[in-house]
Amino acid sequence: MTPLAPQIVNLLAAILLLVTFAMLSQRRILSLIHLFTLHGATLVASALVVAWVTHDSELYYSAALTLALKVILIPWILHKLILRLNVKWDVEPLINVPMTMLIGIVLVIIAFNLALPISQLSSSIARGTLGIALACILLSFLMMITRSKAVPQVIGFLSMENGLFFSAMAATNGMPMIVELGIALDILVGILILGVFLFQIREQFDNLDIHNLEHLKEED
Amino acid sequence: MISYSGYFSQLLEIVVALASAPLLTGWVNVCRAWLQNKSAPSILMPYRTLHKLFNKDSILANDASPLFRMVPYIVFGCMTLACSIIPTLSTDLPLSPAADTIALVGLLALARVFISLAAMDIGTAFGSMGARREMFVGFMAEPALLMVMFSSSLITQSTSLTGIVENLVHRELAIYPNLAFAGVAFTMVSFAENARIPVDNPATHLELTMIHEALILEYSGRHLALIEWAASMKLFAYSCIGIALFFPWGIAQASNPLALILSIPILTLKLGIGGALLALIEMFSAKMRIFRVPEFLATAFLLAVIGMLVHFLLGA
Amino acid sequence: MDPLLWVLFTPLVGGIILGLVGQRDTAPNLNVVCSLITFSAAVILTVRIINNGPLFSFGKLFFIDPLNVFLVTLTAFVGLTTSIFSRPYMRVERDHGKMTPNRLRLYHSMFQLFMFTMFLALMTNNLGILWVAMEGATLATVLLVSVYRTVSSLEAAWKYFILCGVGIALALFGTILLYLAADRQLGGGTDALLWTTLNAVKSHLDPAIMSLAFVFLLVGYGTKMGLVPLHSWLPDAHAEGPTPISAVLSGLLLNVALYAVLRFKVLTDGALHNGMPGKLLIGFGLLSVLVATFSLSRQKDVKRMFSYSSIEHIGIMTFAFGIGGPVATYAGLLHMTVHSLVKSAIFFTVGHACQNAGTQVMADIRGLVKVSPTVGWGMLFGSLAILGMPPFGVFSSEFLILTTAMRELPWATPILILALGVAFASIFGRVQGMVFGETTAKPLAHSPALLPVFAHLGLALLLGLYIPTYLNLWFLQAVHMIVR
Amino acid sequence: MADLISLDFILLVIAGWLFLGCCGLFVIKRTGFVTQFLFPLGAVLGVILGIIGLVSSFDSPQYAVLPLGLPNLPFHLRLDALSSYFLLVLGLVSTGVSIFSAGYFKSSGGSTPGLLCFEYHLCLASMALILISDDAYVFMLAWETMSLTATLLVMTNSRSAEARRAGFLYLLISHVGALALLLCFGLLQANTGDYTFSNMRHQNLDLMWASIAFFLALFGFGAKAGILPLHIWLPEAHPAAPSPISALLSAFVLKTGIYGVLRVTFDLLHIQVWWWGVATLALGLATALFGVVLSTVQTDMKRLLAYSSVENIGLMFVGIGLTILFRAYHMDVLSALSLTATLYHVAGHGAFKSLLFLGTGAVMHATGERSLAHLGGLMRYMPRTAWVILLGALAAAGLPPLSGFVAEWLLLQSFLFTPELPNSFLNMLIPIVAAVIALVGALAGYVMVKFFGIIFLGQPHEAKLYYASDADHWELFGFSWLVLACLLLGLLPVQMVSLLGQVTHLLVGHNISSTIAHNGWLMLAPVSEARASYMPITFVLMLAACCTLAYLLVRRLYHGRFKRSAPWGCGYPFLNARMQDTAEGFGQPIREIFGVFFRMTRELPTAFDKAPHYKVEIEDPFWGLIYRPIAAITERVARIVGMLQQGRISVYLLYSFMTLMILLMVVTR
Repeated sequence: MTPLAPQIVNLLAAILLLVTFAMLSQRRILSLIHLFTLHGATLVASALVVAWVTHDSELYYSAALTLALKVILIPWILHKLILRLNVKWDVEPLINVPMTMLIGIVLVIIAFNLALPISQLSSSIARGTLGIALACILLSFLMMITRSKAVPQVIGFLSMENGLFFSAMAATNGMPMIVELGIALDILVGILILGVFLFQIREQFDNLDIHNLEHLKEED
Repeated sequence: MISYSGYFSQLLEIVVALASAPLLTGWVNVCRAWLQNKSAPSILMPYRTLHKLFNKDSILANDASPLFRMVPYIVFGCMTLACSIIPTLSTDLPLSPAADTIALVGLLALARVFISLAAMDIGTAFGSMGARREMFVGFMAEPALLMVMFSSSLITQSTSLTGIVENLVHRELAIYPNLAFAGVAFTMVSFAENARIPVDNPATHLELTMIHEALILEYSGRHLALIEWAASMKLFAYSCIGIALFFPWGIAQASNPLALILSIPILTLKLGIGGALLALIEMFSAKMRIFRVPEFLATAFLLAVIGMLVHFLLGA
Repeated sequence: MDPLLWVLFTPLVGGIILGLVGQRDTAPNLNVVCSLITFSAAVILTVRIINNGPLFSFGKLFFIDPLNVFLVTLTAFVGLTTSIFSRPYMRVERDHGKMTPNRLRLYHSMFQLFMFTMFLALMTNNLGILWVAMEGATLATVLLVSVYRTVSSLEAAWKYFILCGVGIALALFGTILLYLAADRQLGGGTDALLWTTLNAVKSHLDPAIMSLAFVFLLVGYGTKMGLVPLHSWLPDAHAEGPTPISAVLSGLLLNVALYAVLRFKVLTDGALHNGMPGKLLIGFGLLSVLVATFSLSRQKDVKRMFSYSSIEHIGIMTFAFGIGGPVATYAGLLHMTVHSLVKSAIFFTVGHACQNAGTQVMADIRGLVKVSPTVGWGMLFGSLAILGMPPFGVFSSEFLILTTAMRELPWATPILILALGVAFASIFGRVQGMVFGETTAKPLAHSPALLPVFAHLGLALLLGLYIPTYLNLWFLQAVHMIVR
Repeated sequence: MADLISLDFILLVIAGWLFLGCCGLFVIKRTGFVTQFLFPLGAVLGVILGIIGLVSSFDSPQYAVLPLGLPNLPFHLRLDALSSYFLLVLGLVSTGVSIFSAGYFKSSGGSTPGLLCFEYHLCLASMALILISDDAYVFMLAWETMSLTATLLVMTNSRSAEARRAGFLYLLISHVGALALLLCFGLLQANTGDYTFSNMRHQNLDLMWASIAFFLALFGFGAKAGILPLHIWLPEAHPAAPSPISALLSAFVLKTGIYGVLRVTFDLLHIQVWWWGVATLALGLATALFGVVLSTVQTDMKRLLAYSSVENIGLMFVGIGLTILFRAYHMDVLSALSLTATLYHVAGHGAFKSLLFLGTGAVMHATGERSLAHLGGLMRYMPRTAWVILLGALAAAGLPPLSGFVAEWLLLQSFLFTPELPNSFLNMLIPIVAAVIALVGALAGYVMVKFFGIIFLGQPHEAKLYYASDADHWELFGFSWLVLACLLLGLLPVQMVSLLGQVTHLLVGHNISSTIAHNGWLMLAPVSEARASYMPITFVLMLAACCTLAYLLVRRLYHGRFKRSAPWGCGYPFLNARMQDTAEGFGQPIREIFGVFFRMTRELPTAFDKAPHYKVEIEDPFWGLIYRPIAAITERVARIVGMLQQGRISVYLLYSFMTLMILLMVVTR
């Protein structure tokens, strides 16, 4: 096997992490979507590399699936959505960006420390990147926490899925095919339901601010 | 096996009690009069009063219940039984095992409860007030009396009065400090129980501070007579308890006629001294306000308890 | 013909059909019929399992053992009763104009699909499929929670979706780690995620990975179980949805999530021998019980209160399974059973009571025994049962759990006592106010379906007084699966 | 299985009661059938139960196993002397109450008698089951069923918020107690998964665990029996419940607590430690004194009786404490003596307290009044009830020759022998305890005079009392049954004590019946005639003789004439009923002396009031001392916990995130 492939994979992983950070700090919703598309694209690329190296046909399928879902379909849906709901304002995170960045870095360190012992055990060629995958997951989690609008939260959720996919690949060259299919199906349905939701929220409050959804609580 | 002499002494004792109870009351009044430099009434005065009352018709309130009419007999019965239990002349009494000190206190309490109920029956202000006060004196006097008896039963390891007496008589003369406390307590209690100064004034009517007289305000005729007689028997009983607990010498042991004969004058002597002392104390003390009575009785109660404690402290 | 297929595909097909004709008047009956078929198939399946022991199906894709077949039957039974209950309930809702034909269609088809996902999750042998099914269960119910399209129902559904989605994502990562661990033993492939295969080699799985995996899985499925502090979505979702959905959510979905955690606990225990999973479960259990009881003590909405009590009982079960050992595990399974029976029964009565009073605020619900005595007594006895009053079954499981806890870890018992006392005071104090007292409300137009309520309570009563040997055998085998 | 015969009969009685209850459910509205037929049948079953209890208390223990309950834990049943004795008491009390109920519920309109009948008989059945249960599971099952049914009975009049509150309080406290009992049993079975009592008897717990188990039991059973400070439900539940129910509660439901303590302490635990005894003694003493003092100042007749029940329970616990003390020092005779006193009190209190509560029932029937302020003078309008209640009151006041006195007598006797204790500190303690006991006894007399005097004597406070009608024949029948019990218990102590000998022999391995026996059937002399003796029959005969003799002599020597006239008003012409002592007035001296015992709010009229009025409210101090603070703390904690749920989804996500992080830290460190 070529010694080049792992380096490419690591490079792509680094790009992925970079993009995640960019999403974490991004205010404008449209460019957020673009970044998400890029995120997906990086994922597909790395999947293809790994597949090519390991001659793993299943991985090609799942790469194709990812391309279809995460790079083409979902961004397109989101585009349509925000055009229909014409939400183009900036997204003000709850915590200011430098702070978020700081926390993000801490998370990355934690993730690396967690992943280090495990990645030794992995048989995958992309084993070094398990830490990055975990970091991506945690960062998307952080993003969901810090965003106060519906759409960015959804995007955070989806990028989390990306992270998961990447980690699956990094750890074990991807899950069994049937599972991959199931996951893909779930994500698809999830996206549709999310769309329905956004419309329902929209028609209730005529904007997508999560602050409208803070009435169910313990009254004092 | 109880001998016939046992029955005889029992009978004799009851008769003596019934007969001489008014005499004791009379004697106390006489002493009082003497000490107050008054000309004394005849010592037989109580008998005459009783006779007079018995002859009178008794007047009942319109809505007096049967209970009201039964109570005098019940009280009288209780006191008679009490006197027959307490060894006054002899300790050879067939009845004494029927009731020990605790039962005796219970008996006195029974009488008290009934007379208070009778007082509440008519529903006059004085009646219920008297009942309340009587019960309230009683609930502190009873335990005190019980404690007094306990402190002597702790010495004698027995709660039956005859047992106590026999035991006390037979052991060599010794000073029992706890009996001193008990004695003082007992004196105070018996003053309260027999409605004497300083707790109550037997020679008064219609004071707001009266207790016993308020109870029996509605009684008249034979009922009143029975109650008065019972009252004097109560005094007699208490004096005999005091004698039995503290000066038991001279009470006839077993069934020997001579001792029995001898015991009568001894008893008379003791009662005479006791009555005189009673009158003397009454002389020198003033009637206290009704609100002070609890303190007085509480003191008695505590003294009795301390008596028991002392018994343990000095390690019997 | 394999009953397993019937159990799986009846709800699936039924869901699709109802998706087309769900608004018709016959739809409720069709719903009942589907559930009935499923239930009878489940019973047949159970009989086979108990007699012939565990079996595989579709190669190794499905694996049925006493543990999950008992949950399958329970699920099928509660599903059946719920569908029966929802007939008059939904009719009333429609008369009140809260359910439009479209919503009815959604409700009916989603109900069946939800059952399907749960059966899938229970019976599959592949832990990946298990994950897929759990996610599917969330997706199936999330639109039902928001079916009334009110502000609060929308909010509840949104929180349900996001929080459970995130949780389930973490669970996926846990699954991936598990796969990684398995990969090193079994060299990848579909078989590497089969529970049976993993169970065979569990003692060789790498401890470091397994412990990490278990944490992610616990946090993930724990969110669906509603363990404190991952529970925040639960009271909202259970309180805002239509009552039949609250019943199945509280009665069944929690069980399924707990089942998943149990499966993984078995594997993790096999891999690392420090009893870490048990400790975590005990901790989560106690925390859940404590927080749930105290927060239910200040509820004003009846459905919220009872959903908090669901959290409390999930906490108790988690605690029991955390203690481990045959007795506690037995008690845990028993508690799962009686809790889903009694809690769904309570939600049935609550549903009628709320329709009757036109509100969910407890202060405004009064004098149920006067309006409809059966509902009133049903609610009273249901609440007493859920509070652990004999002779209902909850008492027997709590009896076993408390006495065992007293000898296994005495320090935990004061917490439990405190929590149970608070729960008793709050629930009984409010319920007796709702059941008795004066009211002016009128009886409902459609007579409520009380067969489900009393069937459930009757079963709970039976389990309190006498556990049939057949059922007992079944429990014991399940315990054997878990404790091993 | 000829040797199981009596246990089988008991099971039959239980089954019969359950059957009657279910019949009640089927004829839920038919008052006549339920009251005239079902309740009397229940009474018959009660008689049977009592007879079986009496017979079987001399047999050796009998065992049975029912194929119910948890799979590896079927219902174990056991009938020994202790359970037989309590079954006897149960049969005795329940019979009287059932008969009375037949009359009482006949005219209590509104409620559904069938339901009541169901709950009532279920309660009786569960109590019987408690007494014969021989493993923890069936015990707790029956125990909680009893609490539940008793609560429903208390809430019979569920429309009144008072009844609902009382029922809630009762069930809450007894449920917390039951949880403590669960833990206690969890300890007693000592790591063997075997919950049968026979297994627990063979465990040797070390001192610490044994002590914890004992105090858990004391707490759990004390909550049911109503010891300080768990008595708080008693004065709420008794007034709220219908009178027969209060009678049952006071007469037997409380006693199940006593039974439990005896069972656990002397049967299941293998050791008794002296300081357990001291603790129990102190607790009981405090309960007794507190109860009697509070009952003197009550103005509601049933509340007054409830507090007097608290007092009696306290006395029983004193007896138990003393028994533990003697047992710890292996003074078997004395422990047998004090145990006998306790058990005697159980029966005696059962008899007279149910009598008194039933009496209040008759009064409420006739007048619809519960407050002493509105009663009075009823002796004229309901004389039969009055005489019955007078007897009960005398018994409750602990006066010879009735049942209450014997128990007190035995208790005081056992105190007098304590100097033989090897522990000097205890010797210091004992006289004070005895003194307090005596004080309590005297105060009980005060209470009873107040109770009887204010209700039945004097002038009626209200006009409507003139139309009060006496108890009907069912009620009188019930009365006379219990009166008979009071008299027999008072007059035949020797036979009773020899019966109790079996129980004491079972529990403390010794009995005083042998020493009693050779003094003949008349004389009760627990240790020796020289030490102490009591012959109730002679006593009462002599008393009667004196009274009648006096009566006859007076009639013979003088005359029986009397006139009627208005009572003497001391010159004041306008006597009226409002001049008598009220209940408050009668309690006033005690209020002055024991002011520290309760929280009192009082409004006094000033000299210039146009319409002067006087108002005093007595409150149980433990509300302020314990219960309200607990409620407040719970409230506060709940508010703090509620802050978790504050609505923002980001925060919820943060929770999950932090949980994940913390767990990861924990696992990987």
